[in-house]
Amino acid sequence: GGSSGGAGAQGGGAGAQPYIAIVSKGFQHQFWQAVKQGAEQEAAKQNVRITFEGPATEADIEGQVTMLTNALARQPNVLGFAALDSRAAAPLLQQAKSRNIPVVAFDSGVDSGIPVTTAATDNKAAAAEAAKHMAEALGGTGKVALVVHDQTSRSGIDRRDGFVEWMKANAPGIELLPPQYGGGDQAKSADITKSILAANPDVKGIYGSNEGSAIGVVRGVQESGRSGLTVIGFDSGQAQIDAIRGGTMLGAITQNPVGMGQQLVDASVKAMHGESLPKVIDTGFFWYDKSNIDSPEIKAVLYQ
Amino acid sequence: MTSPTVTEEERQTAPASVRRTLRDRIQQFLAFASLIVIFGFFSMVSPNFFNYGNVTNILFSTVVIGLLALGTTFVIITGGIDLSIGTGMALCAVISGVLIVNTGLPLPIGVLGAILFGGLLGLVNGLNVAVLGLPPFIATLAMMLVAQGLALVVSNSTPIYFDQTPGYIDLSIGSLVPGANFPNAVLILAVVAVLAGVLLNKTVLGRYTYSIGSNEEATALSGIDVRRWKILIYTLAGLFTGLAGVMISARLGSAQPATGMGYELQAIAAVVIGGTSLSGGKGSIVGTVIGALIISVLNNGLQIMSIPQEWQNVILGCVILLAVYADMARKRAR
Amino acid sequence: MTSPTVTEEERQTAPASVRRTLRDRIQQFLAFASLIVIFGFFSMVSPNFFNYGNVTNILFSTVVIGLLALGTTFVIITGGIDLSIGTGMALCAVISGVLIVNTGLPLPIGVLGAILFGGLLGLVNGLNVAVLGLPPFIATLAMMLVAQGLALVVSNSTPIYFDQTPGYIDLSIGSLVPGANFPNAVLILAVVAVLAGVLLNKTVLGRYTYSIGSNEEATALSGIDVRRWKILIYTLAGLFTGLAGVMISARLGSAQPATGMGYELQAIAAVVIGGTSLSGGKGSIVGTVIGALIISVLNNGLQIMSIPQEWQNVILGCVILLAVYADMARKRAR
Amino acid sequence: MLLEARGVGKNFPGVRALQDMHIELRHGEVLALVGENGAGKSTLMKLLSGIYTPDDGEFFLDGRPLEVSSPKHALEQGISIIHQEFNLMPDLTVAQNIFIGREPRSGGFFLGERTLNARAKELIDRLHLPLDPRQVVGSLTVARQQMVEIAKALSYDAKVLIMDEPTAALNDAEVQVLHDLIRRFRRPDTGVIYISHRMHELKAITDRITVIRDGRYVDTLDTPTTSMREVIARMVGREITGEAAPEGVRTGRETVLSVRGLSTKALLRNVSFDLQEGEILGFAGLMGAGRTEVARALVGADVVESGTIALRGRPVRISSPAEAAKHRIGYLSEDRKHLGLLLEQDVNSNVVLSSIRDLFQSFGFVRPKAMRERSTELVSSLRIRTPSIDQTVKNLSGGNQQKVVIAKWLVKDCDILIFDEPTRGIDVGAKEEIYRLLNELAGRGKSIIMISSELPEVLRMSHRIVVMSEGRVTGHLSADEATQESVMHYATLRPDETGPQENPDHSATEAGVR
Ligand SMILES: Nc1ncnc2c1ncn2[C@@H]1O[C@H](COP(=O)(O)OP(=O)(O)OP(=O)(O)O)[C@@H](O)[C@H]1O
Ligand SMILES: Nc1ncnc2c1ncn2[C@@H]1O[C@H](COP(=O)(O)OP(=O)(O)OP(=O)(O)O)[C@@H](O)[C@H]1O
Ligand SMILES: [Mg+2]
Ligand SMILES: [Mg+2]
Repeated sequence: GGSSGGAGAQGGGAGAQPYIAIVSKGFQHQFWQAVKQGAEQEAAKQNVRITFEGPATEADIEGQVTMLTNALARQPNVLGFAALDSRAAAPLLQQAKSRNIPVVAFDSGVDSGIPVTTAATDNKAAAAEAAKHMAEALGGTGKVALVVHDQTSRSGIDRRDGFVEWMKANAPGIELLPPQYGGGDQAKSADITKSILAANPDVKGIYGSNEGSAIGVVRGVQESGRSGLTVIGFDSGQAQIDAIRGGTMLGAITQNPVGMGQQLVDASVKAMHGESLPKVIDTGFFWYDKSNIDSPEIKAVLYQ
Repeated sequence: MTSPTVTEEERQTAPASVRRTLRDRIQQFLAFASLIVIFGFFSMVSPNFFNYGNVTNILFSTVVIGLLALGTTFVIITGGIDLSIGTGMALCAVISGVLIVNTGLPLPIGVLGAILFGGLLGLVNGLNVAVLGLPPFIATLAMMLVAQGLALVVSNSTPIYFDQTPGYIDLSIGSLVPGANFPNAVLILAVVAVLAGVLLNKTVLGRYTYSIGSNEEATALSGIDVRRWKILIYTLAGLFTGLAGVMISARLGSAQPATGMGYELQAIAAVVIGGTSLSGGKGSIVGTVIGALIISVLNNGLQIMSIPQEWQNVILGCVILLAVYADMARKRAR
Repeated sequence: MTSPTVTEEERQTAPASVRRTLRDRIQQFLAFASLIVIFGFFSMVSPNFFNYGNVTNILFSTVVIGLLALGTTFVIITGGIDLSIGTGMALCAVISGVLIVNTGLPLPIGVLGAILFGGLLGLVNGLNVAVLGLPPFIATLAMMLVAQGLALVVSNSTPIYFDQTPGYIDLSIGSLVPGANFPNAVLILAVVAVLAGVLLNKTVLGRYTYSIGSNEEATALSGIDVRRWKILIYTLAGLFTGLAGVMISARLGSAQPATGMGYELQAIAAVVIGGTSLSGGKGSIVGTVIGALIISVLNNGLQIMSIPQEWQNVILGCVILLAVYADMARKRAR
Repeated sequence: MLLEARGVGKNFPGVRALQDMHIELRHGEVLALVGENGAGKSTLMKLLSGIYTPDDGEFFLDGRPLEVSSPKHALEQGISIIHQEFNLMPDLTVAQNIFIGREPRSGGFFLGERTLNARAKELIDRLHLPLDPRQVVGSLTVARQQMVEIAKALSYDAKVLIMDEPTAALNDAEVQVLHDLIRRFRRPDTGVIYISHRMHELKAITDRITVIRDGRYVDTLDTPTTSMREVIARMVGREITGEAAPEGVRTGRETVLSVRGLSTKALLRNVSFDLQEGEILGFAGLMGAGRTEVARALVGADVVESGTIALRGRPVRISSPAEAAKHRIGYLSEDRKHLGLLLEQDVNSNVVLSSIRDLFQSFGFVRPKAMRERSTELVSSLRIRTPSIDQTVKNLSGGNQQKVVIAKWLVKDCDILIFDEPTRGIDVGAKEEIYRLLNELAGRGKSIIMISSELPEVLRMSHRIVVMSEGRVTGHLSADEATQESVMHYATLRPDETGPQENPDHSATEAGVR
């Protein structure tokens, strides 16, 4: 048990350095690691201390609420929060407010007036953008399948609904198969993709709604030995970037996770000093494919 | 905590049985020691750990796992296991939402309905185990999958919010003692734990729970209707699952159909850390409560200390090993 | 599939032992029947189910769970359990990445290193169980947490990509038979399953695995060094975990530190569906392979049929119940 | 007629356990049921207690047809049984075990624990049993567990009391206690069926003896007018002639095992003795004297606090049965169900278990054919009644299970064999075979420790006898010195009465053999 070496620096809220507690939706996945990285960069720049934590899965709402509780117990100056279910956290946010701890929301909105600002991507709009590129690539006709990471989380629902609604409204020739859910697990998403392909040999396009789902779709397509399919993904990561370069994937939507982390800390520092902030900070999303993947502005928002 | 003291004279004249009870009591106190050591450690290293607010937080975060663990203690003492408690809890939460929010039934009836629905799930488990003779692991694994699916089906894959019934939310985070900021959920856990203790130690049901786990065949040969009691015990565990469903949805203000997976492992871990044997026949409610507390104190303490998250699980694993080992070494030493 | 036939004469003159083997064989054939029924059902209702491509898919998707289940079959037959196989697999995948990608060791050495590292994890489990005497559930639960954390620590929470070593990826999706599009992973699973079968049925290790599970104390009193064999058996399970780590990272072209949780339950389910008893002493490799196949055929078939996903788990649960019940009823009927 | 069976038959797969069986129990009598191992005695009793249902035939209780659907049903109709194998809950206390299913309750659901213990105490006192109602049954010795079973059976207000080898685990003094209990139980409206392989007990307690063989009724004899020789002849179908004295007593042979000052935390104090080559060394003593504990400590199954063990003069440390086996020492436990057998496995696996690594493997691969050959050989040489070596051991009769345990240690070629109650539950015929076997082993130079609670057996087999009492060795007797009286004298000697013989310093390891 000589493993407690990481227990060094922490000293409650009493230290001279301002402290921002960030509770995110996840921790282990690349996307959240990129947000964390951005937040850490900005924190170093602004000379503040941060902690960044999140539950193991996006279904673990109680776990997140407990983390939030514990984060508040550490007496932070500001709280950064990406809600898995914003209403579940409402009492805690109320508590933060009554203790004069400003809350900065990120990644997705919080249904309440408490957060001073929200640094987020419009997931629905981003998914609609993906749908648009899919429809264009298929010339407006054909069967399209969706491999979604989750059926109950906000991001899963928005990225599914944004895609489906845009298609219904704008591409009558596209036939959508019922969405399948792979939990963001690459292997499971790959198996699902292969089943979809076996059951529907005439599928023309597949959409994967986050990194794990998108890479799973790519693996599934490769493993089934099919070619000529249009695959569109979400987020980045090396496997997806490679797939786009290699032509297995047409392109993907990426958010700007590093930028989101930076904006989050920046806004938090401002909130701490009582500066006024816009209600929403749009952290933006980008379509990238073979043509622009090496451009500086896209390179800046991708994580490997 | 005053440890019972006995003079040397008393000890020598006391009959063996009395001495044994005494020793048992001391030992349970010692089992408590692991918890105290961990607690003391965190209090020393972190200034934010030991204060009213945080101790309340710890107790509060024990509620759901604690309730599940209490129910499953009975099942495990019979030598069985219940994997369906996690997703079963989610399904019961959804049922509660359907009854109270969607159907508009009065709160007490909705709550009772959800708890009874949990009992129904347990009943099905009990029938599968006791009547069809399926291994408990399989029967409850199947129920785990079924409950997970049904929770999504029934809720249409969307959370059900209890915003319009603030009384429901108060079941968990409200405070009976005004101003004390002491959540009702903790009181409920305490009351239920006492009830469970009484049930296990003072009733026929409890006696047969141990008896079945100790030697099922012999129990049957002694003229006890083992089937019926097993069905009852699984049903009882289901009622706890139902209550846990109510408490988690009250805490979150919503019934979340996708949660629950993984809770079963945590609850079983709490039971086993508390000294209940998976092979049946042995166990206690006090132990389970201590086991659940050890887990939540560790989780809380590591988070409060801001240990890097990837290290938290590593430490958690090692401490669990140590705690259980210390407990066993002590028992062996006697 | 030709079922063995015996003339009435042969049956009467055959010695009891031969007759028993025959009956066993028929029964295993019957255990196979559940699988066949499910398979047949899907073939009938969905035109896209029964074809070379999809059957290959099913086999391929069985590989990882299958490997984990094979290793854990040994542990379960001793009456133990191994919860650390899921996250242990992720840790081994990361180790493989560190050795091959970060350190640049040659592929075979890296693969061997990852497998041996799995063995090391198993060894630690074995020591905790056999020497410290911890309950297997606790010892391996702790290892599950530790491995999960270490996978993140070692990989710095980033996947490690194998794109510079295409040979590694070919371990899984490459095809030895050129053009056949039959993935190597399935061949590896088949070879390993045969090895596991030989180990369990034909060697001293296998004998003692059953003996320990049947009655550990009696085995020890028969002069068998139970500790040593248990350590060996957990280590063996660890080697399978290591291989599973290699195979999943080869399939994904990357070592994903955050995966693994939940695989243990699926693997244990496969073992138990295959007729191995969690209380030890009984089980077979053939059963485990059938159990793993039942799970992946069901998953695949339900997806192929485009059953709404929330119903898939409900159906999966019910079919598992039925399959195990049918198997048990048959055994009882004999 | 209190209880009657007519034309009862019962088949198991591959076994015809009972065929056209009849039995008549009169009011107020003790009826013995005797037969070889596997004759069908336990099966008949299990039919009566509702564990199995008969294939043919009928039962009558007080002249009325009796159908028993479950164990509970049997108890309700006044049939109480002590089964051959224990049916106790090891995690519950004595009182809880005795009154399981009939706990004093308040409000129908809450336990009256104090009343329970009081009632148990009253019962135990009435029966004069040395039990504490609050002790956990799992921590009791086999003999005391047997007493719990007896107390439990007698606590039912039964008309018919069936005892399936109740004395197998008891020594003579305890058997006396049990017989007193039976005599007090016997009233004009009750009856007892008493199964035992100890022939001299039948004379003492029974009125009539029903003999069965191979699942069939043979004869019923009046005890007072029948000689045991006759009974045995009907049982086994031949005359049994056993020598009455130890065979081949040799002296002055090399000492193979020498134990000095062995003490354990729980019980043993300064136990010392020597074992010579080719010798049968008997261990006698009352229940709880510590004989089993000596054996367990010797083979490393229990922790030794102090003391030395030397093999052929060389000191050794034995910390586990596996190490003992390496030193060619084998221990055959008295508790066959929990410590001796893999109940769920077949005869073959059990027989070869301890010797796979020595005899039945090459390069780690087992040699099934060799194993089967050897098992088959032993099954026939020990006359184990089983349809085949593939039969699950659980399905064998109790006595045949015991033979399987013995077979296991015969396969393994040990130099020192410790037999703890080797003839427990074994029929007279088979007993002779085991005696012959022990003698033969000793004749081949093996050294044998034989622990037994049957004094006649100890006297007739042992070349020398070690007598224990309360964890200490109180006497060493040669074959010539040993008589019932001399053994009992030392067995009942309280250690504090042994005077100078006893060395109060437990750590002393040099204490010589007295
Ligand atoms: N459940 C069972 N399945 C198969 N065979 C059985 C079963 N129970 C008993 N037998 C067989 O029935 C026969 C009679 O057994 P039973 O136990 O009645 O003998 P017993 O007279 O009590 O012998 P012992 O003196 O050794 O206890 C034996 O051959 C035994 O192997
Ligand atoms: N598992 C145990 N836990 C506590 N006490 C035990 C245990 N096993 C044995 N004892 C105690 O040790 C003493 C010696 O028992 P042991 O079995 O060695 O005696 P024995 O001479 O072989 O007699 P028998 O076998 O006839 O009972 C008994 O008094 C018993 O109470
Ligand atoms: Mg019998
Ligand atoms: Mg003994």
